[in-house]
Amino acid sequence: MNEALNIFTRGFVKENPVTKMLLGLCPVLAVTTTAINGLGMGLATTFVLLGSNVVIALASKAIPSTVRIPSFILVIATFVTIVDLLIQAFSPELNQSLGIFIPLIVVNCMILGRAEAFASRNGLWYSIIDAIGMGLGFTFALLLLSIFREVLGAGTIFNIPLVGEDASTILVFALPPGAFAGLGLIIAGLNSLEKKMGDKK
Amino acid sequence: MISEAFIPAVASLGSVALTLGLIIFYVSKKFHVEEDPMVTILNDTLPGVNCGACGYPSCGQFAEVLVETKDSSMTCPVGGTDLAEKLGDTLGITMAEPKPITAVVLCQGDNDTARETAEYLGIQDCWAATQTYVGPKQCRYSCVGLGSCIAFCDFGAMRLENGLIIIDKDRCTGCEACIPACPTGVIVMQEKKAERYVIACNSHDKGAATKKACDAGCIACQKCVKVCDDDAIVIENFLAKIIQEKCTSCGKCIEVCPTKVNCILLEEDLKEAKQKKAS
Amino acid sequence: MYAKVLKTYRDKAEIEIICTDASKESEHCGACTMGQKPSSKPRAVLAHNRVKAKTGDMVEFEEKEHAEIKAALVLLIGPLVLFMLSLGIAGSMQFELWQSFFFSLLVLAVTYTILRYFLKDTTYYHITGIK
Amino acid sequence: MESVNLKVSNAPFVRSKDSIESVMYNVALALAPATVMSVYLFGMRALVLTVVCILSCIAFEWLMDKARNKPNSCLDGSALVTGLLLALNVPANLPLWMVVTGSFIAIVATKHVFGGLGYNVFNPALVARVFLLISFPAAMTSWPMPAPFSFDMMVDMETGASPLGILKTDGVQAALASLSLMDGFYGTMTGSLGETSALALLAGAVWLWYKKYITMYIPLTIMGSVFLFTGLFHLIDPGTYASPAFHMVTGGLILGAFFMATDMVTSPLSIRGQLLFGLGCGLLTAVIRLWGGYPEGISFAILIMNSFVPLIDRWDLNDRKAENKKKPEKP
Amino acid sequence: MRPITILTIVGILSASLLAVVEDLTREPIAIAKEQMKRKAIEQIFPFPFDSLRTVTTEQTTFYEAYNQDNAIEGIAVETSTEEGYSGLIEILLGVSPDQKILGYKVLFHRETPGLGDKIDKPKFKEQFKGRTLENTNWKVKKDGGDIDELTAATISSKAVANAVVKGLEFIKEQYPKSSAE
Amino acid sequence: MKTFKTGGIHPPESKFTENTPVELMPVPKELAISLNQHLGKPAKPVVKAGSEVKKGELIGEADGFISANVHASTSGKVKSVKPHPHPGGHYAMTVFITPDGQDEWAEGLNTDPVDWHGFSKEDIIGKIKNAGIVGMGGAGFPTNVKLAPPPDKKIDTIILNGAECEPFLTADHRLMLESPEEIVEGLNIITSLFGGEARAYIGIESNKKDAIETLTSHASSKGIEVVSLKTKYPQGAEKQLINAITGRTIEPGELPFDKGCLVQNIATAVAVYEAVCKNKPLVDRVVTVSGLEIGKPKNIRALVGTSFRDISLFCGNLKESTNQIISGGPMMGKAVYTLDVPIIKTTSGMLFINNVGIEKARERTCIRCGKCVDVCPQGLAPWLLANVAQLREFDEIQLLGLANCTECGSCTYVCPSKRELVHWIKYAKALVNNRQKRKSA
Amino acid sequence: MNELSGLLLVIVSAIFVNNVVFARFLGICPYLGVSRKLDTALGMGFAVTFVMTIATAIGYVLHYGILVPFKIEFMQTIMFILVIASLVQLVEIVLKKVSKSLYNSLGIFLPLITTNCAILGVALIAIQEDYSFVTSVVFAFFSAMGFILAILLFAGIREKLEEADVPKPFKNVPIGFISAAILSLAFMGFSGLVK
Ligand SMILES: Cc1cc2nc3c(=O)[nH]c(=O)nc-3n(C[C@H](O)[C@H](O)[C@H](O)COP(=O)(O)O)c2cc1C
Ligand SMILES: Cc1cc2nc3c(=O)[nH]c(=O)nc-3n(C[C@H](O)[C@H](O)[C@H](O)COP(=O)(O)O)c2cc1C
Ligand SMILES: Cc1cc2nc3c(=O)[nH]c(=O)nc-3n(C[C@H](O)[C@H](O)[C@H](O)COP(=O)(O)O)c2cc1C
Ligand SMILES: Cc1cc2nc3c(=O)[nH]c(=O)nc-3n(C[C@H](O)[C@H](O)[C@H](O)CO)c2cc1C
Ligand code: SF4
Ligand code: SF4
Ligand code: SF4
Ligand code: SF4
Ligand code: FES
Repeated sequence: MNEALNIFTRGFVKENPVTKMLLGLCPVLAVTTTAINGLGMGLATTFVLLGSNVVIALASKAIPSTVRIPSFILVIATFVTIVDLLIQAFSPELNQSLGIFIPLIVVNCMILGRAEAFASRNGLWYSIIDAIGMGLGFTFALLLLSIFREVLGAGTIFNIPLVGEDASTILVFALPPGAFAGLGLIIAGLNSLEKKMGDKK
Repeated sequence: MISEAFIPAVASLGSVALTLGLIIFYVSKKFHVEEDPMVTILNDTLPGVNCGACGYPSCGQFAEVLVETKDSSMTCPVGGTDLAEKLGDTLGITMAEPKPITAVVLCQGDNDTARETAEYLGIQDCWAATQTYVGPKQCRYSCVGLGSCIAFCDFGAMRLENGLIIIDKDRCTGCEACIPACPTGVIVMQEKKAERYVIACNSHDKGAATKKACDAGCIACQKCVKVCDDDAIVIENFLAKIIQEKCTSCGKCIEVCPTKVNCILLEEDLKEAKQKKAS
Repeated sequence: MYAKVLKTYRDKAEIEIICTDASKESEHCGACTMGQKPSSKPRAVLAHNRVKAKTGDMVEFEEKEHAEIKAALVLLIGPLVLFMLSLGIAGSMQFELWQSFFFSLLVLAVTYTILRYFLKDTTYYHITGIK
Repeated sequence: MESVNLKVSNAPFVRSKDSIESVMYNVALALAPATVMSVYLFGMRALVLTVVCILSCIAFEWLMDKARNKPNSCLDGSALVTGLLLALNVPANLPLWMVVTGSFIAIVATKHVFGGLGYNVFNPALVARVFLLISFPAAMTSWPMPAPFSFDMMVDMETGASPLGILKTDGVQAALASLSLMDGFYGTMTGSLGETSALALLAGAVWLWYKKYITMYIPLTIMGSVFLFTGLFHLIDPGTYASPAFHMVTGGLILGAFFMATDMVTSPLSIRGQLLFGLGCGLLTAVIRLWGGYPEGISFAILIMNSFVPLIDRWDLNDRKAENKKKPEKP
Repeated sequence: MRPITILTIVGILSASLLAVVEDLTREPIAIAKEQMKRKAIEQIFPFPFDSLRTVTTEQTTFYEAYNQDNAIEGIAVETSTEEGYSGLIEILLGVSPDQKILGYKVLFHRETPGLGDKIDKPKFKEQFKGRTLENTNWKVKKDGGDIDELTAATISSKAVANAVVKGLEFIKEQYPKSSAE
Repeated sequence: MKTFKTGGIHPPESKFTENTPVELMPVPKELAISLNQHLGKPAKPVVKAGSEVKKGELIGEADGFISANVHASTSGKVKSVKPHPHPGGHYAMTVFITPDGQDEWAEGLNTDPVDWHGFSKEDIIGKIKNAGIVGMGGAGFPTNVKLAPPPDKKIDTIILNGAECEPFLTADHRLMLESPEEIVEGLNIITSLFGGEARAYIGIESNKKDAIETLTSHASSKGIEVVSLKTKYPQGAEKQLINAITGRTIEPGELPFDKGCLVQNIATAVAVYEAVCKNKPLVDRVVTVSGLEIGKPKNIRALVGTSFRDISLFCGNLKESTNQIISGGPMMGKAVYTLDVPIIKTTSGMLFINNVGIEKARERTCIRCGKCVDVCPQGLAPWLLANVAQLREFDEIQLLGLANCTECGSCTYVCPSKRELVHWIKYAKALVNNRQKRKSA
Repeated sequence: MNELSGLLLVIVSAIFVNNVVFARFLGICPYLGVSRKLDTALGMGFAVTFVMTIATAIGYVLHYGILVPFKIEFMQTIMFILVIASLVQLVEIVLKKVSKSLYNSLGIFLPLITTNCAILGVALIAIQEDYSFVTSVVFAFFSAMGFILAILLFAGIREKLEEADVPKPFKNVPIGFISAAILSLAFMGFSGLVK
């Protein structure tokens, strides 16, 4: 159980796919204009990760190494398309704002990476935990960045206004430069935080 | 329930996948690269710092040669005994125990013991200082004390204290990266030993000159040579040297050394040794 | 920059580049400009062998400047430009989409077939000494 | 042993009197006419804004030195110049909190994060200006009308678009009607603090040039290329494109070309590099002015060219190396 | 040969799965799209309506909203202009059967955030309610008209006004009678 | 007025002693004669503690092709031969002589001048070699070697270097005023070695008007051209001087003789004259003692081996506030760390200064102002060299022309960030050398 | 003429205004990962150019040749990614055959491309924007040029930053993002250039 906990938690900070492993950065930067988008993207990715991890954990024995990567990509793409269709059906607004980045989950290197590095070598149970842990870690990073950007850039949080309509918010944070700067700051912050914690130990 | 998209979807994707499979199958047959899995395994076991202490330019190279020759005398000083065991297990041979070596600074001329020359204000680097003049310490064989070597140590085993380099023997892996970094050559490599006596001085000046320059300098007075029953001390070029293979750690030399700050050192952490001496 | 000789030809040799870097400051291998991590896969390249190194020798080698860029230009950008040109030509000849597409694929294939003869033993590396 | 306490350092033992301080304070001095002019045109508010901007820059510099454990550099003049230039780059009625935010961006996010003086890749004052422009477009594009000798604080004064803004939105005729070239030259037009008076700026620039703190390669290529490029299109279609003279005196072109593109930290060192840099700045400025969404392009142009500086440096470096390789040393 | 078979099988399985899911979601997606439209129209109409009829003409698309009695309660028309500060602005304009504006919603724009994008803010939109082609001088105040322009975004304001006029004129063409009433 | 093409600076001249005639310094109580007074291998000692020597007697014998003889600079007894601080900063084998006060020349030395015209080339070069003459302009290259270039190199231009471009220094200036005949004769001897066609020049900076006049009046009749040079540092550096006078450029890796040129210092010319005509070995030289911290700045003629301490006492002692003593000029000299160091054949000056505000780490970061590039006479990019040296990328730095730097110090002089540019360059050179040594070992 | 000026707009837009990296956020992983050295960046850029252009062309043909006629547009993602993956593999085989030595010189670039989302992204955008075949190809090629521009500028800055005294927590990645932020700030100057 301890092992499971460990697998589950490491995706948050220690091996966070975004801030530590720098994987799947494009959606992170692109869709984090509002917290809702961030959350949506994170959960969609988690779903794909979970699905593909499960399938791959179950089927990896049957897949010969030569066609491993193409098969994995097929599996991942299937789940991505499913998510895409589901979002289109049940949350058209989200679909509109996430746009092209839903299909791009396919190339989120994190997913292929987890499939290769974890799911194909570990059992179903651990793969599920890993998927959820990593997915939530991804979502966590997205949420952090998107809240940062939404609060500073639009003056709202989850679309709830924090300041009056006429107040000047720092618009750059809603624009591309703000995405880069925000992520840079978050990583730098986590770096020094981690160092401080390490020093304390 | 078969939807209208079902057949084209399955057919097109299936055929693309089939083509792809064919290509990959063909390729993997055609371009298969034979690689000894053992090398990869060993490579993963090795420390991977590519420090060169083993005599090969990289850990991977070491692994390759080891797999090829199964030469049990090859050692990785960084990994130490543990690693040797592991490597041996993997290869099914008994590896030679690497004799762990450590860097030793042959100088005790810190800011208290060594007398200074003019203050040095140039680039704070041992090479730059010695290239400008004899250096901040009168003794030109000394540890210059600007710490150029520290950056070369991958393992954080060196630190500067009171104008002298101190080597953390626990961290030092004997990779020898610091040796070429030092302009005065006061760092040498010696086998790691629990108890070891060294003449911690590098000065080849005559006794009088040495004494003038430093309280901890070896003045080549021959006392230790005479008292040593094992002929383990020789004097070369006005400097005593303990031959480690012969030294039995009897400690007699340390009793007779007349220098103000004993230039013979019971080799542990220098600081501890000093404290011991003080008490 | 060090390498191991895998195979020798008349005036060339196939060498495997060894990644070295003992300095902790840099994360990448000092043996090539690729910024590879020292642990990544070895690369074997063809090199001029003036010093007559033999198989198994450890050699020092030099890389002609911008080897990767030159290789990429010859191998990728040249053919790609031809591909696009042929698309343009096909387009101006009022080909159909399918036709012009396959026409340019054909051009690409032909380009590579021709290149194969020219590039067989082009190399941007020189062995400079035996270690 | 010695009666004197000798110190050993390396030759040369004499050094010129130039220092970072002298360079920076001279730049500040060169900007003084433009600053005085801005106070004359926009009154007390301009003065308050300038002082706040400079002080906040120096304060951030001090804070960063403290935070990074570096020797104190807040009085070396570079923060002063950055602050002054930032102040000259914003409208006189910009809310003070925005000014301080700009200082933060300049000193902390553009200078110290990259390592401090000498290491920054981008021009701090310009990054701050563009940051403000994009974050607070309304505040950054409504300029107070110049009101010479009005020493009030312009709480709610009349604002207007700058000549370039009018050019962009209302076309050439309106823009030309809004000012005479002489207005532009003396500076009695709307604009940021230091953008208005070509005369005051040029006086300062000539001083800097005379003192050899700047060379004229960059400014002249910028001015020249903007002149030629806008001139070309003016000839083609004078109805759509304003005359090159109009482009010369309006907006931040002179301030940018002579004081900001010349920042040596963020511009190339070699002469050909400087020419290339200037040409790039000029063309980009003209393109943005003629067809872009923003009325003024010089800030963006300089920032974009800043990012090319490492490549230009690299070009010089490679050439140096190639040259030295060609003539191998004889043993 | 196994790899090929496996890959093909994976491909076929994926495709089948997808086809099934697609089949299942086709309807919901269509409904969702409809729903989106309806929601948008609901936002501009201040009243609930019962059914919607979509009319596509050569120039544009418009929607008629009916109440339970099958009487037209409102018309929503897609209209656009290229004259925004950054080009295209698309709006969905809602008018009552007597061709008074009920409201509008911006469907697409690229105006500067913080300036031109205020055309989608209630404060600006509010003033259009109740205006008709006739009762308003469709110029901005600056040019002597009735429309309050946004500070520092006159161009966007003008563009919106123009788009609205275009929409109103289109409706007038479509429903000449009702306007005559 | 001629000058070199690229770069150069003009530091304050501070030539306090230009009107002070050369004063002869008496024999001190002890002499420490270094056996390493030249470029190349140190001389081999040929005396032992206790030997009696006469003035001018050989005490160190040239050891190898590039090396030079060393002679006793006074008569007395050898006290010891041991390592001793050297003005170069390090220890060198040094012969200590306790003078007997007689200052008595050995047999056959320092005779009355004879006419040299009958001497053969070999004779002349042999005499120069025996007299232990080395370049007195700073580098100390054995003159006999320089005067016998490989036969395939044709020398057509001989230049006497009277630029004395370093601030403070006036030794050459005084020499030009006080010994013009010897200089001209020396130059004639050198020129004669290269046959009739070689043109002879004397290059003098324009701030020494009197010297230009004096030498013009002595030299013009002998077919020697005195060239007035713009006062600009480093006008006296060999490559720059050649460029100024002939317009030729010594390319990286070339030596002056590759371009048909030969440059000698003024004092070297005098020494050559004395060696050839008077059989006088090089045992003394003119030294400028200057700086704000010395009691009486002077030009003195001192024996080789006189310690800095003795000289400072002779010149009115140094002040308490002295914190740097420099051997040589302020641009190229070296700070000495003890007053025990002796002067050697190449010591042209000795400065006592209070370098205010020198402290550790006054270096700041490069602000890329480009001044160093503008002033570098060798057309280098000093800032880049220093940066690369700081990064310790020694392969890279060699490609940037490290070897071409003459270490003139102009770049460091102008740098507003007070970077130790030359020092970084010297540092890189030292490490590059060390690496090459280790590689070949 | 009109067509040409249309293409010109597409080109300017692809390189400057809607730069893949700075405005569209595509290909960020290689932008950060392979920009440590200039040469590497350029080599990677070329490889991306090749694959991006050809993948977009094939994608176009696939989309309008198979997906649209059979009404299986929902298979777009899976088809495209399969095509890209196999294209990369195919290119690898071909290049290896053509010149093994040169292929090895750029060995590590190609496999990395499969997971570069810019490739798939650009192929999808070309479809989304309803570009014609030629426009799609031109768009893809110049998007790649935009990528090269971005990655080159960034590599230059990063090489310079190796000498710089960047505060510890900002070393490497964070300062890379800050530079990218300022770069994209500067590139916003191009906004409005193409309406
Ligand atoms: C960065 C920038 C962005 C702008 N964006 C817009 C915009 O989105 N909409 C607009 O109408 N004008 C925009 N403008 C134009 C100016 O604000 C212009 O002065 C204004 O539209 C006309 O002035 P007025 O509204 O104050 O009368 C922009 C100007 C700048 C400098
Ligand atoms: C290793 C070495 C060899 C030299 N060989 C010769 C030579 O053969 N002939 C010559 O005229 N000068 C030779 N030079 C002398 C230099 O050209 C130069 O004159 C000398 O170093 C003094 O230069 P300076 O006082 O300008 O620094 C040599 C110098 C060095 C360092
Ligand atoms: C920067 C620099 C400045 C020099 N200045 C002088 C000078 O002022 N006078 C001089 O005689 N030699 C000067 N030298 C030495 C000359 O380059 C050259 O070595 C010398 O004139 C050769 O003559 P020598 O062999 O007789 O010493 C300088 C060298 C350098 C590198
Ligand atoms: C000629 C000159 C121009 C300068 N221009 C600027 C400028 O445009 N923006 C700025 O922040 N600093 C400027 N500085 C100051 C300084 O170089 C700047 O703070 C550094 O970029 C910070 O590292 C300038 C300095 C000089 C000497
Ligand atoms: S051991 Fe050597 S390198 Fe290290 S500080 Fe001492 S002198 Fe310097
Ligand atoms: S005498 Fe020995 S201990 Fe003292 S400083 Fe010299 S080397 Fe060090
Ligand atoms: S010291 Fe070297 S680099 Fe500096 S100016 Fe002189 S020659 Fe140039
Ligand atoms: S003079 Fe100094 S600050 Fe200026 S470029 Fe050279 S090294 Fe840098
Ligand atoms: S997510 Fe876009 S390249 Fe990795």
